[in-house]
Amino acid sequence: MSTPILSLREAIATHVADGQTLALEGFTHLIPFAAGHELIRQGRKDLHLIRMTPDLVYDQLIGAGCASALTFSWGGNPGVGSLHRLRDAVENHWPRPLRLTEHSHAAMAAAYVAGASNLPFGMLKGYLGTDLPAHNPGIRSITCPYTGEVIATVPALRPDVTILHAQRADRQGNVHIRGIVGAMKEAGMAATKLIVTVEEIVDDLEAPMNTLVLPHWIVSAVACVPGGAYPSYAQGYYARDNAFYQAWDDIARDREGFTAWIDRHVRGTGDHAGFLRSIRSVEV
Amino acid sequence: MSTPILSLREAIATHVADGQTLALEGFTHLIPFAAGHELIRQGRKDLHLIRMTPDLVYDQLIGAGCASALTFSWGGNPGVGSLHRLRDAVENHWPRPLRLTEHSHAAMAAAYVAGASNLPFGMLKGYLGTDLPAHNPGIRSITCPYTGEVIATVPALRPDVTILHAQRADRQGNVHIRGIVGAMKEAGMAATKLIVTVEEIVDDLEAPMNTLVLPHWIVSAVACVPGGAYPSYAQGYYARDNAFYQAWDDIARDREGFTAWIDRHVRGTGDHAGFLRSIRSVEV
Amino acid sequence: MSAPLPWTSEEMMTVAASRHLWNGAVCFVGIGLPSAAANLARLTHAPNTVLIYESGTIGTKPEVLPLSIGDGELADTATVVVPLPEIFTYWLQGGRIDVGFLGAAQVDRFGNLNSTVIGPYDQPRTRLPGAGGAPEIATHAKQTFVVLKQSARSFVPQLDFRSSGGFFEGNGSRARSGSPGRGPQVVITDLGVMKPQAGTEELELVARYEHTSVEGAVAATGWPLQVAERVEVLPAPSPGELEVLRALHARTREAHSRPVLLPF
Amino acid sequence: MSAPLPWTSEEMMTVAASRHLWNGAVCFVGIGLPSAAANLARLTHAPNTVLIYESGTIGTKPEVLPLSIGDGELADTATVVVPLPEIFTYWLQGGRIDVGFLGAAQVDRFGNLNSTVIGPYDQPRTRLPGAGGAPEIATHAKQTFVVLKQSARSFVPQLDFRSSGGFFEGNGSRARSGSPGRGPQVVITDLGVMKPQAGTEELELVARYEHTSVEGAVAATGWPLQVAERVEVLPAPSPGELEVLRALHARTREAHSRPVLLPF
Repeated sequence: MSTPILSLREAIATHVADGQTLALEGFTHLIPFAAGHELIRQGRKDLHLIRMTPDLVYDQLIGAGCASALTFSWGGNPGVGSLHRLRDAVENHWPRPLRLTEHSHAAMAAAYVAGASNLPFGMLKGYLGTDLPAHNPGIRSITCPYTGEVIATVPALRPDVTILHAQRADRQGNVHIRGIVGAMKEAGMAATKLIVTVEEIVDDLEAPMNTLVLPHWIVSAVACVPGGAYPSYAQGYYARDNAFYQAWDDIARDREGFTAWIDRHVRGTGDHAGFLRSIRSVEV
Repeated sequence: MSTPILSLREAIATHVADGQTLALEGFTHLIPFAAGHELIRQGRKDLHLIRMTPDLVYDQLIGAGCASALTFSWGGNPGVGSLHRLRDAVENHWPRPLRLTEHSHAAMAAAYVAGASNLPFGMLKGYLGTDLPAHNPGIRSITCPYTGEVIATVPALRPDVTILHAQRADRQGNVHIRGIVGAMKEAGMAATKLIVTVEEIVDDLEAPMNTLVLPHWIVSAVACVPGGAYPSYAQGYYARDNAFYQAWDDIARDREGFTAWIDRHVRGTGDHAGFLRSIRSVEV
Repeated sequence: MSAPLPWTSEEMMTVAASRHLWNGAVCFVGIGLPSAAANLARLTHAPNTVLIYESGTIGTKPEVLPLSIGDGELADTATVVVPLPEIFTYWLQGGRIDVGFLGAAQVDRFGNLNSTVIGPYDQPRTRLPGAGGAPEIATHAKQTFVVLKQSARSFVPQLDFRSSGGFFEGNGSRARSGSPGRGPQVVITDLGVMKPQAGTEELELVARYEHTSVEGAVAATGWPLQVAERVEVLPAPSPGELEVLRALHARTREAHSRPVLLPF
Repeated sequence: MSAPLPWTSEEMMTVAASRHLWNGAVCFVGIGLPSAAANLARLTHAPNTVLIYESGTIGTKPEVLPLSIGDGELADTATVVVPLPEIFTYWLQGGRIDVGFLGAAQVDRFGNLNSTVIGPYDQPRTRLPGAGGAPEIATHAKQTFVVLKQSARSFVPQLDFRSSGGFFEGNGSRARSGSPGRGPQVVITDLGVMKPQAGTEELELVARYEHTSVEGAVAATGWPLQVAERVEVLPAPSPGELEVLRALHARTREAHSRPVLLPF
């Protein structure tokens, strides 16, 4: 009658297996970095990663060798430039080849909505005059039965597991998300299992009416991980560490530097609190 | 750069013409009764009315002879029984024939979403094993280009005008809606013009983040009409007058009683404040 | 005639329906009898039942029964209030609903329902409210419970209009249609309880109440009603069930007769 | 060489782009130069410009430029924050956007854009971030403004990949595709301003800056650039424009270098 509240280690160990399709959503905001790091610590591999904007979290998972496929729509370091580990995987197949399924944002959103709605596909007036359909056989079309108009389609996204980070859960496991919500709800409801990490667990969510609350009975597990979105941010808790995003450009530029960073700060720490301590020791 | 704030009389006179398709939305909550009454006062006719639940507001418009067509999905007096004026129009063509386009709620919702999204149709796994498609030629189907599954379709709803009632607008015309929102936003965004009546106009909406705000630049006109949803309700302002809904069963049961009521309380009053005074005089 | 019963047949039916809901069930609730039964369950043996009304209120815990499907009480006591289109896409079609609780004007032997018209569609003798949310609730809820009063007028050999599908023509035709839900697993009336027979999927009387009879149920059915080999006799409403149900109805009556004060 | 200019060419380009936005325009903004130009317009001649970022922030009025498309500043100062899928359905595809403001790595003579790969898609020399929101912004915004630095590497005769459509192959092919928007009505670079020619829809140089030349623009274009009969010379950034833009950038630098304090 309520959602199990687990440690992040337990939640990942229990619910995420090698070879699964996995979505970590959160559009710039509330990116579940702690969960990404725990996947690296537990050595998950052959994951098919799904995310509109891979961001640093997937650059890390890809560089650490956890992924064999990526479905995405914009793969840069926002406001900074390239994701070097993603590029190295695509351009040089390091540390392993990465099969890409590439969409536009509008199409990814439609695919998540279709998944959440238990429809086999989503549709959009999209991809007109672009080369994307030539490189993604999943992009097809239907003809409107009223107007004859041809409309693009994308197959529904149904991740095995979606992981989200949110501000708060209550003790039953109801989750409140505030701020930029991206396609978090859709990705969460499209998945077979939904894991949510939160900044804190409270007695009363105090969510204003009509805001985004995920009821506990659609959440498979909650883990309390303060700072779990860092270096992304949690509206009302801490800001985006734009300086870290800029610094990542150098950290991830070459394989050795990246691997040393992951070994020291992720594989070399036991959990997210350890990661945060380790990162702070560098900054000081 | 801001939305005109008009009297309701001006707003209806300016934006609603005979023969148009017109949606007054609000699912039990925030039903724009004041606007419905003003349409009767101004003698609009041949309207194609669209509403998931016609409710008393369309019973009144239909009985008053304003409508020639109705698109809907559930036409009762909620918790009470029949809408007698709707029934009389369908069963006996009084005061004039009423062409019905009948859907399920899920399909109406999909049709509004399609309209708001500028898609020519909406789709749903719906109408399975029902007789509705046999009586509504608008219900068709498409075949999924991935699975071969046949999925029902409905043509998008694109009202000429949608009218909503909301709690608050600010002086620029931004509108905040709180509580049960039904398909209000979708109906509003599907329409060519959007008129919103509100309980009050305030300096600062104070809408919590992620709640339902319609920005002023999608609103054609705002009218301040306190009590504009009565006998429906406005969360935080006044409750649904369930006793009135029960009393309506008798008022609307026969043509003469209904017409006398409309003549006295709607046609015989100059505006909504007058209507409310007139209704109160009966109750006392 | 025996002495008057200490409960009404509507109370018996509501209690019987409520007993079918298990604790933690996610229940999509229609207005009227289904709403009373679902809330009775929540206030008695199934406190963690999740009630969803099509108005967009999820996990609502009303103190009084709503008159409409969208009373403010439902929003005030909900875990979350979402837009109506989302209820039908992410929640219902998304396969999140365990039980859809439906009423109707007519039911046939395969649990198909009519709430649209009596008589021909284009020239109806009686125009009923229509299908509302029912067609897709009937399709997508993992199972449905149907509650209505039983009579030859409501239990008909041939529906005037099929507003929502039960087992279609029986014998697996529902499953072959691609409907994800398992259909009407129980029909609860004032005379007894019917369930689909394995195979044919035709409704079969499986239980009656202390004050009703198999013969009465058969006589109030417009087709030759199948009767199970062993017809269970359901226990009368317990004092606790009756007390909670009556208190709920009393609170509801009081609330619905309270005059509405407009703040101006 | 003449004396150094009192502004940078990036400042000139940003100011020139910002001048194209009119007061009240509803503008879908990309990150980087488009965001700087749109906010400069809002802080100068077009205070009622409505800025929409694809992260779901509508009517946002950031004090500092966001580094990412979803910085908290955008949510804090927005009229409303909506789910991302809604941005692309009700707002963009719904036809609510007057101007889409786009950047790219490559543009061709018909204003088609590449932000996906340099080299073949399956064996790219350079894997770029990808299309993001651009394909549908390019389709549905009533018009688009394109801003990028001009060079023979970015202004190419043949795109390596078409990420989003401008005028396709020109001569009305865009309109025939069913794209609702009117396409790239202006391309603003550090060397000048190009607009589509009537009929052919090929980009034509229509303006330069005081410090740039027609010859320079032609030389920095990988195809024989069409030049209008009369090439306008755009005024230099006004002191007011420069002051507002520099203050915006200074606030932004200060904010982005502020250390983040985690509350534990």
